[in-house]
Amino acid sequence: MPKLPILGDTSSISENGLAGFDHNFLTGKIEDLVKWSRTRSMWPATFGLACCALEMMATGAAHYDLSRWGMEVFRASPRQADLMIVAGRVSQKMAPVLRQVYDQMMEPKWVISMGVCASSGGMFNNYALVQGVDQIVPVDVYAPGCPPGPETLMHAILQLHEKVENGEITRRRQEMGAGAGIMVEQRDGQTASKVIIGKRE
Amino acid sequence: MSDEETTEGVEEIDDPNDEEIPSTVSHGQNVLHPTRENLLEVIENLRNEGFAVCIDVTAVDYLENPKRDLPITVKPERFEVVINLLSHTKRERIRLRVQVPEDEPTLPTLFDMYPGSEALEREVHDLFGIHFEGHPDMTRILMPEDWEGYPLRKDYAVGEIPVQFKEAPGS
Amino acid sequence: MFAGLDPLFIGDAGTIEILLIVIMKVVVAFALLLVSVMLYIWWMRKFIGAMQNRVGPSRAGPFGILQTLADGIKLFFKEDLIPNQSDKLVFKIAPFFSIVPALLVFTVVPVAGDFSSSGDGTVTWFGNKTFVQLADPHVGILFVLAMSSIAVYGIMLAGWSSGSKYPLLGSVRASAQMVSYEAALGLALVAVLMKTGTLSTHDIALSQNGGITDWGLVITGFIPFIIFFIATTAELNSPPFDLVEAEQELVGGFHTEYSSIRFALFFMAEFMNVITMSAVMVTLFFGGPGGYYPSLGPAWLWGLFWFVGKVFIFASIFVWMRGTLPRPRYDQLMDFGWKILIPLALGWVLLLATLDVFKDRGNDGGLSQFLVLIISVTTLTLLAGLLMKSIQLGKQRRELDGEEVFG
Amino acid sequence: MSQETERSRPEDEEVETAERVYRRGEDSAILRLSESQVQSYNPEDDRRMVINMGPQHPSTHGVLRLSLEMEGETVLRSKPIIGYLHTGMEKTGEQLSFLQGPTNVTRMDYSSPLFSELAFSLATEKLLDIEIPERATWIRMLMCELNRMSSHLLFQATNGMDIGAVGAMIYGWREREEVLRLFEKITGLRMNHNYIRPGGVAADLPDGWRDDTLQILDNLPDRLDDFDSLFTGQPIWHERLQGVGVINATECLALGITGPLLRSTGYAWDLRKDIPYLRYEEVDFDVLVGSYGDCFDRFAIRLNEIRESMRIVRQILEKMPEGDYRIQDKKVTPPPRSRIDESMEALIHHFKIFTEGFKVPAGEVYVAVESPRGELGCYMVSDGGPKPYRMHIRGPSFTNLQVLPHMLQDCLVADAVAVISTVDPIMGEVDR
Repeated sequence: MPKLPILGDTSSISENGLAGFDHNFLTGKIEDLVKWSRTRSMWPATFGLACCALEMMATGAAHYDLSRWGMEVFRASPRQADLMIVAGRVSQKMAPVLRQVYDQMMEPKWVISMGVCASSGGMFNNYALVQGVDQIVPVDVYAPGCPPGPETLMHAILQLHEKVENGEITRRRQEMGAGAGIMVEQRDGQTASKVIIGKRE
Repeated sequence: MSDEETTEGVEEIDDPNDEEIPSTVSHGQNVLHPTRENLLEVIENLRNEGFAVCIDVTAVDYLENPKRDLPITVKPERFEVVINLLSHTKRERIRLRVQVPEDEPTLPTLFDMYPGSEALEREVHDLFGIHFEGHPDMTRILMPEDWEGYPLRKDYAVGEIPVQFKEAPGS
Repeated sequence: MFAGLDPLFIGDAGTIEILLIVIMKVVVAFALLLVSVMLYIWWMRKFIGAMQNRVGPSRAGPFGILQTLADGIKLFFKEDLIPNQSDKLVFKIAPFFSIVPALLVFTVVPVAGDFSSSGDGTVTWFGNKTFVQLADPHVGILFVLAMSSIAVYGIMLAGWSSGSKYPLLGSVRASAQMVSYEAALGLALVAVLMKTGTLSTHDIALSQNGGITDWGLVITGFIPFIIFFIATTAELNSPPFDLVEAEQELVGGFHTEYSSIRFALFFMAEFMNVITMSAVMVTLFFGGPGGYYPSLGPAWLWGLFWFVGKVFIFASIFVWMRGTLPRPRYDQLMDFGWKILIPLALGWVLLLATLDVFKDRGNDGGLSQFLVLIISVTTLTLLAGLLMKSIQLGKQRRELDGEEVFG
Repeated sequence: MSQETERSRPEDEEVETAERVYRRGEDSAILRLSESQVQSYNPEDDRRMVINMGPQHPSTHGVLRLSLEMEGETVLRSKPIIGYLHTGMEKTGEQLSFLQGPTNVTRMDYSSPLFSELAFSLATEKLLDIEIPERATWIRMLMCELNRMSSHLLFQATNGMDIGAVGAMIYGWREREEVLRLFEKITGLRMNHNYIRPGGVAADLPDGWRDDTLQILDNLPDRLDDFDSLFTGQPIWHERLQGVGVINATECLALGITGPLLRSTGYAWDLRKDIPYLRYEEVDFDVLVGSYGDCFDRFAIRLNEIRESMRIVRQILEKMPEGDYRIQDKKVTPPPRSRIDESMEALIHHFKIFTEGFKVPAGEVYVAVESPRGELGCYMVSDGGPKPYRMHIRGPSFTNLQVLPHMLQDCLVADAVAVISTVDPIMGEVDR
């Protein structure tokens, strides 16, 4: 590809797609626009699991009103959703489903782990629950609480907005190694589990 | 069927039962201790007496607690299936505790009398590994199908993982 | 030479001017429609928010007015996906089947012009007299019907080509629902056409410029408008008749598998259709741009004002229904369409025709004149009675069936 | 809605009904296939197809999964698949002391958490054989009735949304929020309160609770009337709910169904009235029953039960006695905060109770309360230690879910949504 005066070296675009863009005046402004649009219109998937789902819905309701950020469009189809709010405890049986739904979502996608059960298993440290959803999907923001009140969830969402505004628009999330990077080997209940900290395989 | 007939029927069937089946009273509720063999018969009688609803079927694993209060005639086994019946007409509950041995954890199903016990029995099967003979769909209900072991048994570990207090990666 | 291509142009006009005017109209109509869709979606979300004691979008731009823009940009930059199991070509084409008709319908709607009681609905630009509408074919209304039928294909093909079960159900629902309501829509239209005696949208709007008593709403006797309104709602898949999407039942209906810009096209087409069909409704029943014209400023501007105002009210009514009404079941929807709307529309057309004949013969004043009226009205009443009875019977039969099922 | 009607008796031919409800063979309402078989099941008749509804579907109330065998849009057989929220709470309950127990059980039925706590506490108290103070009892009743209101309001919200009326969703939540606000003031949390504990309640009612409660009671009737005008008289609503998902009393009894589902068939059974616990015999209220057993009856019963609960709460406000909010039994109750600063013994006592817990005499007990969804029972076995040897909660939703295949047979997908919605399962309680 020829070298264009404004875009800079574009030879890597053919190889890497948009991710190959150098950052310059033009692309920089487009980036700002895209980031702005992503923070203003982040459609969550309806992924309610347990107690937290009620608080998630309460956040969307009249008193707290997620629609201010254009987020009242809860999409039932994962294809159209940008944000997965894992609201509640994830059981071993649900884990594959959760991963499947995450895979069905289109890039760019973000995950908020809402509540302690989703973040770390919470008080249910037992055979049935996945001890932290970050073992399955990369998590961007962890919202603490059991369940987190609507204010906490809103705070988490605003944190995510900030993250999106400061991040890059083109890189795929998985390659960036998001999530806390804690892996726990799945247990059968009989033996002690092995905990791996660090890079996901 | 009028009221009087029902009450008469109850008394007739009740009397022989009290002799045969060891019964106790626990915190204001009647508890019967039938054996596996006469369970269905007892329940059939109870049902005719007006215990029309099977409220609950659950089990207890007495692996670590063999000394529990049971009538002398009842031989304690590892498992105990607890069946709660409710009579709307008498506004009364009755509980049945059936001893189920470890080496042969089977029990006849209540499905034919109380179809509502279907899910409850499946749950007991899933979590305790007690097989209900004659149940139409004796599969796991709560755990994934390929799960090994029966979680609520006492020899099944809780599956705790130690709490991590470590540095986050990359920092 | 261009005058030959476009029958709109009245009087002599230079080639360049005509070219300019046509291009200008196309660009303005296109941009106007897109901007109004953008604003409409924003207004919808704000209005629903207000109905539900919420604020509604408020962060994107002042009062959140750029909300739709943000949605659009986001969707544009989202990853696109064509499912493996899908029929790839059809899957790609389907959204365009949906959005192009939505855009095209707007070409025949008279948007502005001097529609006062003395006006003839034209404006003079560059010394040319022309209509403020992109085209005025003689078959204008049929064009609207044709386009709204083509839009069905978009939805049907989208659902079918997705290669997935929920969208398939959605597309089956879509085709049945739209075909049924198309009939009611057309029959309700006939009443207007009969009264105005023309198919051209401009002439229809112009024939209503005498004030409220001349509006299609009044001269056709309200019923066709009600039928048209309900049928339009169903045709648009607007709630409460949004069975095609029915988020609670079919997840997303026909567009479940769509993401990114393709989904945005469906999204846009849906709301564009609401606007264009509101505009059609205004043209047919509410006098188009007609209204009170003070002698202040150019007259066509007042026409635009009235037109936009009326369309806005209709579009808001659609939002209102969206926020309030529960969704009927699929079979109930079909029952309603076939057993109530279509017979009603048909009967009403017959009644109107009878009255017209009665009026035409008004001069002879003889007995035969009243005879026609009485016989027709009695026949219609009888037919209506029979119909109601049959509906009732059908319902009873279903209840009996139900008993067998539920015991 | 009539008031309490004459109670019909279970019929003789119950066995036959039972067989009809849950036939075993091919023609049963249930798709008798295991989960993996359902996954790959392809009906031979190519007019049929199997659709998976859930576990991630907007109208399955969380993570219920239904496999529906359909011909067109008509459901032929179905199979509810549960367990996607199995949390192992009964196992965890064996690790927690009796004092910590309510923390665990409150997370089961997350839309009416106080009832699980109540059942657990009542069971523990029965094992301990203690009598809690009057005021504590009345506080429990107050909280439970308020919770019943919030739970039914939640039902109105989700039900409205499932039928397609998005407005109802927001209105329901708006009203519920008022109740939650009071809960937050009293218990410190909006949900999962851990407020009702063995021996009483966690804290006394705060200042001004009476005014706050009265404010809710004053505001709510108008809002409920809004629900009435929005739904109860609306033709589309009638069409969607009336005659859908019909079930009769015999089938209910056979399947062990309780709560509003049972009452909708005209069978007036309410534990508060029939086997009273707490002080329900001292308050005046009506048990609401339906007459058709369809979705509309269930909707109407729940809506009007909110009104009944408000009636009860008003009586509770009048009758609320003064006194202690928890039992002053050194064995069960930790010493008050002020005593800890003064006395070493109190500190040790406090430490002991919260680390070791208190010992509960050996025995086993079953206690049931009427939760908004039906009979919520707690079966508890103690071996004399500080932790329950076995703790089992009988969740009403779990049993109620069994009715789904039967109700769904031969109805349309849209009806399926309405039926699931009016059965109102809370998956946390189903899977535990």
